[in-house]
Amino acid sequence: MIQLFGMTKMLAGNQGTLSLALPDGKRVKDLVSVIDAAYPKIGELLQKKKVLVSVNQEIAHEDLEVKDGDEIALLPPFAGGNR
Amino acid sequence: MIQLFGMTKMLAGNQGTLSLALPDGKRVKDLVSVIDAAYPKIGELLQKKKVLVSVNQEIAHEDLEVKDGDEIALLPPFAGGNR
Amino acid sequence: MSLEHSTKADLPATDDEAMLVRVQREDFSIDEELRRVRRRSKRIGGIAMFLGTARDRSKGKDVDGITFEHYEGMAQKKLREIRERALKDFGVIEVLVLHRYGEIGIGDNIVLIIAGAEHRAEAFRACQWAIDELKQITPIWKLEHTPEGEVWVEEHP
Amino acid sequence: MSLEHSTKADLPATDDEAMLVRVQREDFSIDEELRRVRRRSKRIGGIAMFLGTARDRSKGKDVDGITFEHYEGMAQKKLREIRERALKDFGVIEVLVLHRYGEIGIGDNIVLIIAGAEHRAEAFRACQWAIDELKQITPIWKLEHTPEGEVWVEEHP
Repeated sequence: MIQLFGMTKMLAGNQGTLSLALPDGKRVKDLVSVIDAAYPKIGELLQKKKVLVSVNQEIAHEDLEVKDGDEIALLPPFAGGNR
Repeated sequence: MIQLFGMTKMLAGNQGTLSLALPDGKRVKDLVSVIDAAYPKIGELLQKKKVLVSVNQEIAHEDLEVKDGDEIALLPPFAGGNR
Repeated sequence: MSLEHSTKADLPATDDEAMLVRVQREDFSIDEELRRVRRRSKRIGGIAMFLGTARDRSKGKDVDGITFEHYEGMAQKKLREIRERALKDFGVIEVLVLHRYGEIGIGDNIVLIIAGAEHRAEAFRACQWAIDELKQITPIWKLEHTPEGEVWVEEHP
Repeated sequence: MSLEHSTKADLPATDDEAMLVRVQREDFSIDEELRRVRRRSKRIGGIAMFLGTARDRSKGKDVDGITFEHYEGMAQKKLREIRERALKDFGVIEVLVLHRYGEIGIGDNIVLIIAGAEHRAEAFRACQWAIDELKQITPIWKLEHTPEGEVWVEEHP
């Protein structure tokens, strides 16, 4: 289950979470591909690094391996940020 | 009448004001000489510019002419100052 | 008991410690939050504070109100990190970091940073660093309500 | 009536204006003083504050209490000048400057600066400048009560 915030909720059709199946041993970049296929608008923002992926409450590198039970979220630009 | 504050009050024997006669047309430096004669400890601080003279609530140059009715005070170093 | 900052590491972790970093819906009183910081040490002589409030205009548009959304857990974690780094890196005695979420009316409080130190220079440095850092790293999002509709804002200055 | 800062010069000089610069014996509430600043404009988004309090040590000596003496008239004049220059030079919307005199207990409030601006950078700059300037130019003197006696202090950091 992937938590959504801010604009990504709207782009996912106003849902607060995404349920996407990801085989074991996959990485953040594989997750991005799966999201891209299902929600291309979110996928585009992920590719551009406008939306970041967090794993266990830390912003994750695309090569990080995602494990079962990890807490995953999509983070659009923060209110105060300038990235 | 000259208003005293802080340490200058103690140096004048715990009085809050000095009454010194100063002829008309005199300057701040003449006032300093008169004080120096009567209260040498204050005079020394005035010479060293540790204590400043204010005239009408502004710090005064030694050449400023003092007029009848001017509000005069001796200002020891301020609580927050670093002069 | 003396609560000097030099012995702060030995203090029991009380409710107080959790109260020094919060994300909450409710409004807050600055006097009350100041008390939490000041009671930590009588060595505090300079306290710098930043209070962020909701402006009625943003980038030339009227704003009627704001909704803040946060990532529960991660937001608190980042604010705790900010407090700890401010304490460690800036020589301050105590730091409080507080952010509201939910509906915020124009003029209302949004965010509060309090940094208490012996002297003002450290307090200002820590406070300014903390609010800058908060705006960089804290997963909080802002939906502005304008006469033309609602907009997720990517940054607020 | 809109109290935008762009029209502030047109505001009638109310009691409020005098309340924004004060030298007083009584303690103050930061929440109450903040209200005076905030009510001037809904354009305020960042408020920087400095609160100076009485430390229990000064230059390695214990301090039991402090007495502040001020030059009535000139002290207020200098604080008014500080407020006006901060408003003019730093692009802030409102500034409050408040200093206590008389007996101050350890931990108690001494001085408060509040600077409200659209954005935080200006607010911090104005606030920090104002407290630095206050300590340079305001005729206020500080008598520290220590176990060894009373000392007029030439500077407090």
